[in-house]
Amino acid sequence: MSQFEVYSPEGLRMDGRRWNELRRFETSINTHSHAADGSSYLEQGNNKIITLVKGPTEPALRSQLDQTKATLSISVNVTKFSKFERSKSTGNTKNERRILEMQTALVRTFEKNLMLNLYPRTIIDIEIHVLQQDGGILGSLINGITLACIDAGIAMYDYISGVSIGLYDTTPLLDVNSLEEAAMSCVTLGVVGKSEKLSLLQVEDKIPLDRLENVLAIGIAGAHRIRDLMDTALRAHAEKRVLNASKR
Amino acid sequence: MTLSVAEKSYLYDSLASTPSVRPDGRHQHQFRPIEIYTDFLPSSNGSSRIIASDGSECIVSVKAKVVDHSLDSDLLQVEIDIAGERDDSLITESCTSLFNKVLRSIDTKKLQLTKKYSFKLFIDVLVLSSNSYPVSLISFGIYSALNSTALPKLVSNFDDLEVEELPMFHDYDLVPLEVNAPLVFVLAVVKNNIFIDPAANESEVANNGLIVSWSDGKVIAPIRTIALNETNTKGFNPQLIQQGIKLVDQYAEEIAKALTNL
Amino acid sequence: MAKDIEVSTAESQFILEALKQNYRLDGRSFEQFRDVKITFGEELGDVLVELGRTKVHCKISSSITEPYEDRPFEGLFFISTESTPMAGPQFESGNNTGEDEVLISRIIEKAVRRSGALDIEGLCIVAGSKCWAVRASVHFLDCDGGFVDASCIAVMTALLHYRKPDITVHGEKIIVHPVDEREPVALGILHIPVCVTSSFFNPVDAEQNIKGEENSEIVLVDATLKEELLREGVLTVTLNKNREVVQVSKAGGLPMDAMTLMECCHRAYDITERITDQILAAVKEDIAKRDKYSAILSSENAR
Amino acid sequence: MNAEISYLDNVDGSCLYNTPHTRVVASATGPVEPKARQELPTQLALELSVRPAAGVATTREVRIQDSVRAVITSILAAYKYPRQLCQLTLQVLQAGESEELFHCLELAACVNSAVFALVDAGVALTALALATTVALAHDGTATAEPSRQQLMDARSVHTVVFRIVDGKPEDILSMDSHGDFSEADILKVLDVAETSAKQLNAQFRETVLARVNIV
Amino acid sequence: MSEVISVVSRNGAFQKTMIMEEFSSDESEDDYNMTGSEDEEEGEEGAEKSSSKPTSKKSSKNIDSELMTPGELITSDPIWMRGHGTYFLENDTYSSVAGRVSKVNKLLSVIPLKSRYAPETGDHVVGRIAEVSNKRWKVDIGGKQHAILMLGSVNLPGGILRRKSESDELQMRSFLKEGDLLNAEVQSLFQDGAASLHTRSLKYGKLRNGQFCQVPNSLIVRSKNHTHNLPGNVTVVLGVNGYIWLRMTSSMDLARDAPPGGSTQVSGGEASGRAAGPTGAVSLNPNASLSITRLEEESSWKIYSDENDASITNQLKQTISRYANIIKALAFCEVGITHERIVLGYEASLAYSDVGALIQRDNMEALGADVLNAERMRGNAE
Repeated sequence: MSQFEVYSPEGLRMDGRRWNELRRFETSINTHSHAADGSSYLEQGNNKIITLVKGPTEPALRSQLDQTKATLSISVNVTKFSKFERSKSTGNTKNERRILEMQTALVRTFEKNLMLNLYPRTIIDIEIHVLQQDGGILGSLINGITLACIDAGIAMYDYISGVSIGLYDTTPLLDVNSLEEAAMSCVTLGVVGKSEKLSLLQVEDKIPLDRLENVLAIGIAGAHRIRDLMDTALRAHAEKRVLNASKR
Repeated sequence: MTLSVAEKSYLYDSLASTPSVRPDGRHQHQFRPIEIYTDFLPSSNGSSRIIASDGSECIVSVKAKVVDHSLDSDLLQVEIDIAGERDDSLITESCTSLFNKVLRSIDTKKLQLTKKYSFKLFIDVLVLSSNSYPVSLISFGIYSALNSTALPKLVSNFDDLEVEELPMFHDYDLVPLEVNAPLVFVLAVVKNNIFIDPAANESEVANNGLIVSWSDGKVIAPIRTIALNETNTKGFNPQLIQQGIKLVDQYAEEIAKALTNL
Repeated sequence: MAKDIEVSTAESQFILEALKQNYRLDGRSFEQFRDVKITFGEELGDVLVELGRTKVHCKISSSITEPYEDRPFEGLFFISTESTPMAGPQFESGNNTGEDEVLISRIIEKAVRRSGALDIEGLCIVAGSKCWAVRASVHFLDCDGGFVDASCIAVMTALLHYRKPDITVHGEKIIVHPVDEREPVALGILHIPVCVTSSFFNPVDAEQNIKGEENSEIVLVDATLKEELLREGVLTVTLNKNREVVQVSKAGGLPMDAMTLMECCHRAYDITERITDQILAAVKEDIAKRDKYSAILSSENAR
Repeated sequence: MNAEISYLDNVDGSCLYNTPHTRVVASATGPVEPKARQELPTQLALELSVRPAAGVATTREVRIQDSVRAVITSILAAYKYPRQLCQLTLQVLQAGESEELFHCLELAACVNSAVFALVDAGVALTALALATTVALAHDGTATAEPSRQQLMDARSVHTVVFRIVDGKPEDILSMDSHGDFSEADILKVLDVAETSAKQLNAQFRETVLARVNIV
Repeated sequence: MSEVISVVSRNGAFQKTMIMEEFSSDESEDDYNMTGSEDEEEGEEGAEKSSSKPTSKKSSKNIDSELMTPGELITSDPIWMRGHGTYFLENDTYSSVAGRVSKVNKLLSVIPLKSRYAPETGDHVVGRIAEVSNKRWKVDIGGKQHAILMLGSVNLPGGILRRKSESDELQMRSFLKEGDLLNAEVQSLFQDGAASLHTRSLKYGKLRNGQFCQVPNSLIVRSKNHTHNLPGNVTVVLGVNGYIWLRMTSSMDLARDAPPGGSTQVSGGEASGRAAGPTGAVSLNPNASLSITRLEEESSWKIYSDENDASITNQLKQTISRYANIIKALAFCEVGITHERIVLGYEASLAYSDVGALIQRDNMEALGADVLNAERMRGNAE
């Protein structure tokens, strides 16, 4: 079997996972307590992402002031060193359309999940730094934001968990890495809590219409598992804080 | 950071008096504690993350690329991104140009692979948050990142002027890069006193700032002044520059050792 | 967007209340796609698409240039979408970084360019040195909702309609034959993607949407501008006649049940089939008409 | 020439302007609230952009834009709308001429469509402006509204904009000439252009009248 | 460890917690680990299959049942009134934050583990002027929005009974300007949750003669009294919002804290003062003879002076720095900050003659532990 076979007849992927296995998922909460009101650090496979949430706080610009709800702003900084090959672009990556699209998608995802109406006349500023990327980045960003917003104590309806699923011939592969992402069509989901509701759905390459449903089902199951992993991590973190608080 | 007039005059008086009192009780030469994490980015050749006790944080990646050094003689390139600042903002540009200058003190011979090819190092700095002038933090970051950098081991011939071949590398053996990265210190001048590693509130009342670079046992160029705030900056006694240099001379070695002892 | 255009409270309540009672302002059913009108200009590859009152113009142009270094066997293909205040006060001149502008241009990009609707290898003339650069310039003239859907139809129709001048290659030298000397050549179109946009409305509370079991959200196909301004979520599905999903974009917005989204996709397929046929028929008819003229012309010349 | 007024829904005034070879859509929005940087204390600010049929705007479009701006500002009753803004957008759908060589047909179409759009929007004007293009062939014949081929064969090409007062062309607001020509040629061209402008004006009134009658 | 710089370093890791995982993945987490948490799924890595049930279901039952995370069902019992941190659909009440459930009478709310300061009426806060606008100051108190301090809610020079004039509106910056620190009481809350402050008592107003420091607001516990005199002639103002002011003890501070009849009476007097009428005339302490003259005196321009007392010695500044470091150390150990703990911390800190040594991580941890130990001992003794 070739080392570079995307999916071996034995049912193994390039990194040794089975089709329905997630990547390593590790997360820390409240990692940057000095710099932000809420923060998280997430490693989903080789994706390494820092998320900082600042606010809700007084907006600096009048245009950011909404009488009825908080203004949500998200900026994604994909560092030049985040990929194996350093990005050659000389200019600012922050204005690339791909990044702008991602930011808009993230804002619109969380606008419906955070209870922004509880924080009128304020701004919530989310700053994301992608230190390393290895596929399924949008899903990882969603997870990082969910955790950081919870850490900031911002009220929300439920977790949103993100994951990307590839379709290799007829086999869906859960939580794709960058090699898999390049080799096949992928679907990215943002799932609300333990429901079957999708906040975000993106398909960027051709997929047979009649396979889509199956891919979504696998993706939703995977996203639910990610929600549970986040919940477990959060509870562990919370227990410790509660323990500390009892010392007060 | 805006301080009230009363705060400023309290701080200024404390720092200007003899003996001086720093707001956190530090000695004139004492740094705030830092945390360093290195080598956490597997897709970079070297990486570091420095966190100061006030939450200032900076992440550095070192990536190497093989280049023909006759075509590209600039073997070290620093790019700095300060979160919340535009790429063309004054602070970003001045830090970038400072470090591109400071790093010239590194002997690039160490990067040479063959007669034709060298490694070119791309040093990317991301300042996640900073409360005071971040150059010290950045220099510690670059220092640690370069210290943690390991490059592929060359297996092909050194003399390749005649052969049309790219250098070949060992499949997995890496060689640690051994360079003497320079350190950059910020000092704050308050009246007739000078302090290493000024905190944000100290910077706010400083009469002037001094940037002193140091490498391999001695103070090197550039040494320059820097206004640390917009309200209190004024001229200072030239002897303070000597004092500053002396301070750095005296303690830099210890810092370097502390940063190296991983 | 430059200016927030808003629907007055009274009107928005009226529209939403009507939706709850299964009525749309223009009398369409929820699943109904507006009629598409395709008109061709004098030149080849000049198409005006009207979707209801929405008007989008697309013009294809081509030139000979150098291919990208890392892709020597491929030609160049650009789609430019520029919005101006002409389409409505919500658009700003020269600003293409607004949220909606970015989403529109990215979806069209993914639907047409990234999906390989145009055979760019067929644009290669001399590998590594000469190739065709094809540009589709999309002009948003009037916005009454459904820009993405209309633009995609416009671009695909224009690409199918366009003919690039014939060429002869002599080594490195290329002779471009004027259109009146030699019959120009059609572009290689590999598939015809069609975008169908569904808009979502929540007639109940956010809590019901998140935690409720009912899935009472309202789904409208092909929203008008007013409906777009009031909607809480949007899904654009791009399909082709081969039952391939080319692109799906639900960039946040109202969370929707996965099965409902699948239904949207299946519904979109029916519309896709119909639109594809309409595009092909329209192009065929117009090209045939031109042939007739040229037949007359050539016979005149013969005289 | 034929023009469809109120062609668009979401602007105050618009017009689809057709000549045998050139097509331009013009839209006018205004007077509206300007951005702070556009605001003029005593008069109407004009935001004008000309978009080419293919590709992105280049210096060529900027040049057309400048000529149109000069004409429009001279007929706008700008003093009536202090601190307000008028947005004029001119989208060329079909150039009708080789874009590398000429811009005269587009210029004329842009001016005329812009005037139509402003009239449709009900923005106050001090006069009308109408543009016409005249090609002077090598044999000395001057043709108004030349075809693509006539342009290619012409010795010189002229786009003339007249200010129309009391239904008659009065002053020249702008003239844009290319090629070789003599003083006598110019006079001949102006003569032809004036006749053409008169015709245009008649058509213009007819179109507007038809529109007014509908309303 | 170097005296010049203390460095905590790790190779091959992004942060400290990752190391913990590698070396002690089988151990339960301990107090040492403070900056974050790790994912317990590590051990299961690779073993995960779609069939393996995620652990959260069982853990949510096992751990403290009062810990809630967003979207979690708290109760289906409709008797509860739903408070902050919850939302509901029909009879079901869900949590909207991660935190502990609080049940007060019939009010059910979830208190987030951490959030920005949420002002409550009566809170004693320290704030910084962010903006001077029409008849009001906007004050940064670390909340979601700036607090409002109306011109009418401050004592102006010239006595308490003086009427406000237009000239006061024009010279607002001569009272308080951008950057100025003050302490104040939250008088009321606006509809949107923003606080309205007042300084109409002599214990509130502009802050001088000292140094500012800041801790997370969750570490400050609301109590009757937030101004405390400390050993070494230092007074601390512990703003409920986590903003803290350390200053030289003034004669006012002494007067407040030197009651004839014990501390309870003083705080009682203050409590009544707080509830005083809008003029604030009785808001001083009960020593009436002292207060009247003082009021006259303090209500002069001096209360808005930017000048520090010339009598602050270097020795005192050292002590203030020491206290600042103690507070930072307590915050570092995530220990709640109270008057008693600051005093205990001070006593423990005297073991370090060098104030600068207190910024070292190890010393901060040791100090935090010392304070908790001392507290326990004292508790046992009582």
